[in-house]
Amino acid sequence: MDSIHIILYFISSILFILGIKMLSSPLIARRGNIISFLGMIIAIITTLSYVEYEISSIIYIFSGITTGGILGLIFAKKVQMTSMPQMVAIFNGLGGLASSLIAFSEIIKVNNTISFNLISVSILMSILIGSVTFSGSITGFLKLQSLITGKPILIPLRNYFNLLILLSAIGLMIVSVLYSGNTLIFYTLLGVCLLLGILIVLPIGGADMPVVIALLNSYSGIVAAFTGFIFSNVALIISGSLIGASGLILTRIMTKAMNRSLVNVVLGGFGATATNIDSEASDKNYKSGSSDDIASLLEYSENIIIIPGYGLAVAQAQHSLKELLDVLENQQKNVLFAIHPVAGRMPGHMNVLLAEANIDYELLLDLDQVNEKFSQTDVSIVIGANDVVNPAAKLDKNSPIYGMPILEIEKSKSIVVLKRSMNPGFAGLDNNIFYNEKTLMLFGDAKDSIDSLNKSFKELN
Amino acid sequence: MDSIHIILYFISSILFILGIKMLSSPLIARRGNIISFLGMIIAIITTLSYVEYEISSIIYIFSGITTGGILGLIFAKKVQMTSMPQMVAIFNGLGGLASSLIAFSEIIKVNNTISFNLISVSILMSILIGSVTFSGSITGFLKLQSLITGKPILIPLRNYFNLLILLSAIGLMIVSVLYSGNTLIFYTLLGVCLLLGILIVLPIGGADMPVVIALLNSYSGIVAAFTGFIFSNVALIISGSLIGASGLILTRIMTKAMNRSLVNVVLGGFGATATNIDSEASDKNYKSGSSDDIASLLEYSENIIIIPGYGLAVAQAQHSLKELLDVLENQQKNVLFAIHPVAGRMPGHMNVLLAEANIDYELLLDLDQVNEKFSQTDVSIVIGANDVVNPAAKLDKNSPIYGMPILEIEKSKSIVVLKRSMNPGFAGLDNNIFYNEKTLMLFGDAKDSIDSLNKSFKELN
Amino acid sequence: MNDELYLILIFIMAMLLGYELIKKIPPTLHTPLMSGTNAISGIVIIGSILVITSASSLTVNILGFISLVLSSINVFGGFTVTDRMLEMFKKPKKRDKD
Amino acid sequence: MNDELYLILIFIMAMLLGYELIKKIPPTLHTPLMSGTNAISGIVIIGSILVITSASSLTVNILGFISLVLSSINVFGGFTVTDRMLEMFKKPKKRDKD
Ligand SMILES: NC(=O)c1ccc[n+]([C@@H]2O[C@H](COP(=O)([O-])OP(=O)(O)OC[C@H]3O[C@@H](n4cnc5c(N)ncnc54)[C@H](OP(=O)(O)O)[C@@H]3O)[C@@H](O)[C@H]2O)c1
Ligand SMILES: NC(=O)c1ccc[n+]([C@@H]2O[C@H](COP(=O)([O-])OP(=O)(O)OC[C@H]3O[C@@H](n4cnc5c(N)ncnc54)[C@H](OP(=O)(O)O)[C@@H]3O)[C@@H](O)[C@H]2O)c1
Repeated sequence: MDSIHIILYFISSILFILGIKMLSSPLIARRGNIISFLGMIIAIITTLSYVEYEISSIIYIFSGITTGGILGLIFAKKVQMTSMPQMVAIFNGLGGLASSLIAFSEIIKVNNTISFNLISVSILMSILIGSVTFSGSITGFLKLQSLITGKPILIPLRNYFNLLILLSAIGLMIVSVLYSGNTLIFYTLLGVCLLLGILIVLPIGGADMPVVIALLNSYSGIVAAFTGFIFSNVALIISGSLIGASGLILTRIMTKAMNRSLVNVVLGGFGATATNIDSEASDKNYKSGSSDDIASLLEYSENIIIIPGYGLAVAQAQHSLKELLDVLENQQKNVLFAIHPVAGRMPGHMNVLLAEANIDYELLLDLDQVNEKFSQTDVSIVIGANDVVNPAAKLDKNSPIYGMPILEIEKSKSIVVLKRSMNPGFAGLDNNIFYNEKTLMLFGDAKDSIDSLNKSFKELN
Repeated sequence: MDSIHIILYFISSILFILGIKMLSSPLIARRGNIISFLGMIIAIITTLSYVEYEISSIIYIFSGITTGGILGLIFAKKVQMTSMPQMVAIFNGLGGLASSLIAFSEIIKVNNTISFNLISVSILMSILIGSVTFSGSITGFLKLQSLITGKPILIPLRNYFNLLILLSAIGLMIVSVLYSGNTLIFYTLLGVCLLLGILIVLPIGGADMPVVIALLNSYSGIVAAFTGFIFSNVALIISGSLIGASGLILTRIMTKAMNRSLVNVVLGGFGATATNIDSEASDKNYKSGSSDDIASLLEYSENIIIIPGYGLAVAQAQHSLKELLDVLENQQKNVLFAIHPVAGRMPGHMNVLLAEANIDYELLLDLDQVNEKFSQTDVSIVIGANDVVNPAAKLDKNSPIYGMPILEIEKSKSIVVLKRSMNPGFAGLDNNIFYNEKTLMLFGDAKDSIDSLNKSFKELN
Repeated sequence: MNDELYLILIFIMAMLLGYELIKKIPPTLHTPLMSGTNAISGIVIIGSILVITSASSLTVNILGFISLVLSSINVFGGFTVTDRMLEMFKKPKKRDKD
Repeated sequence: MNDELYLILIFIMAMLLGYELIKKIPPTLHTPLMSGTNAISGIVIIGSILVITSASSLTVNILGFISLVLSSINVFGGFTVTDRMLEMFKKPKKRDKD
């Protein structure tokens, strides 16, 4: 690696920085992504330009990139927008595994002899963080995809146990430096770290999963930076730290929006005990309406705010919703969307969904902007959302979501809720707003409900 | 210099970064300044901890810091807030000279033998930029202090001449590398660069001086970074680049607020030709009032916006203004301040001035916030401002300030202008707003006018 | 000589810069941010190539190959899916606003 | 080995970081920003000390001394005057706002 290669790597890092910076506005974000991609291409070409080839390595490289590239493209074209959380989880996992394999190869190359210096420490850290990221992400993926239960899986004394495993991993790392040259230690280390990743994620409930995924995203960046230290490569170091920072900030935004601490999330168990719904729930009364009732209510309303939630994503109802929007706007009604920072299962989940349906992002208001508007609102339509409009977050000190800022729909003149049942949302909590006398429930899958609403509305006009 | 010293230098850089970051809010800005100072102390102590001393160097260092420190403190305590532009100019100059002397010493130390590498290039660039910064800043200071005329001093063909000098400086730098070992070349280079600094600043009019000073501020940072390359010192490199970025951004903010380009400013001559005021000016009518007239106007007004300008600073009328504010607020009137980004002679000049008089910065609105308020304003009081309220910037395509955004006071119900005469402001332009039928002029020094206004107002109540 | 130390400093500077940049990204774009950084994390592809081209044994070659495939999935999948997402944000249709 | 190059990279990273940080500083504080950066530019005091302690001749000693005095003025004058200015911004008195 000559100076010119370092400079080229730096240029590619600058392109990553620029690409991320351009994500600050939806108008230029797409170009930003292309710029980042350009940075990646430059980094790859730079690498290919100074390494020495044998014929076999050319084959490995060519076939590896082709295989991975094709798999990636297929994946990218097929994945549903609603499955973004799962996709991010998998990609994190792949990145983590790749880094940890690279570190492993480096160890084999130096015949397992490592000592206390930056490269060795980076190798060990890559193995640790890389494999935790891998097994943790895969566990998270399985939970999100409901291949294993989304509920927290609680092993007694799990936190002490995890701590013990972490300490033994660190112990193994120290041993590997002291008794350098022993392969077995590294395999043990790898195994212990993989176990740790699984055990860390298992007790975390589904609602907290996105936080964990953002955290693992951050890890996948940090491990890339460590890989950078192994090869003294600025492109890896800089882009790794950018990803690390990004994941950390997203984690913080989410925990803040949920009024939880990161420690509280990581210690796990959230939502495991909260499922015992208030027993009086069934005694309380709620009103349920037909789509005709709601259509005529909307007919006489001027200002409408729609609150989308996770159910919208599950039902894939965004296109029907766009139709409803068009119908309402044709009637000269003011329709806005209230986007809670943790609505759905990923930061910005709702935004992507609505953008997919071609709904103008200027109609999307965030928490601060929208909460002062509810008092002038005629109807708030809640579509597949629950926790983000649960007043318990403000009123009930014992509620697990107490302190989380919510969308204050109870200020609006009437409320319509589209969901399938009286079942709770992700936090597993009953929601008093459903029993409010202003509230009308419309039961059914969100897509079906919106479609019939559209039909009723058209029949009215 | 060991690793530990590099780390300490880096810590001091991080403290500078933190200190600058804390300038983002007035509430923590002062603590930020102290943190930067701490960074400086760490950098100094770190340096003292690893250099080797002779008895003589201890004396030099001790007496040098003491002398400079005492001079600096005296200066800092004595300087008037209104003289900030001059002070910044001088400090820039000192920094530039110090860097260029350091570079010069390094040349002497290596017996004038330099070659084409980072250190030599940095030495040469330090001499170039350092001495241009020095002589340019001093020239700027003399102009601001009116020790030489503030008007542009226009030498014919000056731009070609300056280019020639710059080219010969670069030529000398190349020669110094080729025929290394010749002292004379460096003295010539120094002389040429000093001359260049003077000639660059002379043709620049007083109104553009703050832009030039911000630019020289940026230079003083860049030269510090070059000094850093000479000594491979991260503290110098990082803090130098922070200062460089800061100066550049301030320059851009100012040129943008004046709707000029940096090139246009640097080429100079602005304001030299614009002084031939519209000859019809004297034919136009204006109304002038007494302080009693204005006091009774204010008596019946509800919403008042005050527009401070350079004249407020000259007259040192900020404390009287605060008194006026108190009097008006006691009468339950809504008083706000409209701060134009280039009011006064420095970015943020008015803010510092009003803060000095203890006026709450929450009352200070900037251009965007305030322009929509004027239509609901009863009286706009312009105090020693002129260009920032000149409608020619919007209407007259031939005006040199055309395109500069202004405070749109003509939308308010009435206008009061406090200044000493019908003389133009810094851009040397007549201002039609003074002849508007809504406008009442109150002639006199701003402080005297405000004081008599206060008196009249008190007599009314 | 001080190479490693300077690389660590670059790492820290990049963290700080990343922090400032990402704080400014609006919530609207947080999902694309996540998948975009995912794609960038495919930069370990460089490491995979370096492993393969300096491989001393078949094991190393295979490890390198696997990590190359994984990181290529990240790169090509990540950028494509992010592009797909961002395309949706591209042009909000013009509307008469109040 | 690549020391100098890495220092240049650090320089560029610091520029970018500085840009992001300073863009966010409100106009209210632009004058303190100028005098504050003035004070920080006194960091060349390090260079002056290095010149003096490695001085080979009286000329160098004198040059170093002068630059030491100048940069000390910057440091002590700059921070003090900035502090004086910022003190004024410290506590806006509480007022009942609409
Ligand atoms: N966005 C993030 O970044 C993030 C991160 C971490 C945690 N979380 C958590 O995720 C939750 C998000 O709140 P949320 O209000 O969006 O969702 P929620 O509280 O989970 O509620 C979703 C509701 O949608 C309904 N639903 C499900 N499928 C539906 C379908 N096909 N049609 C109609 N309705 C359907 C469900 O009720 P039925 O079963 O009765 O239909 C459920 O009550 C919060 O607890 C938040 O803390 C989010
Ligand atoms: N702030 C910056 O960063 C900056 C940077 C670059 C350029 N500038 C330039 O500076 C100008 C600033 O505009 P501005 O409106 O604040 O100032 P201005 O246009 O220069 O007008 C100041 C007015 O104050 C009056 N004045 C002077 N001394 C006075 C006293 N003792 N009492 C009462 N009035 C007095 C003068 O009129 P009389 O002589 O009749 O009293 C003059 O018309 C703009 O042209 C701007 O482009 C500013």
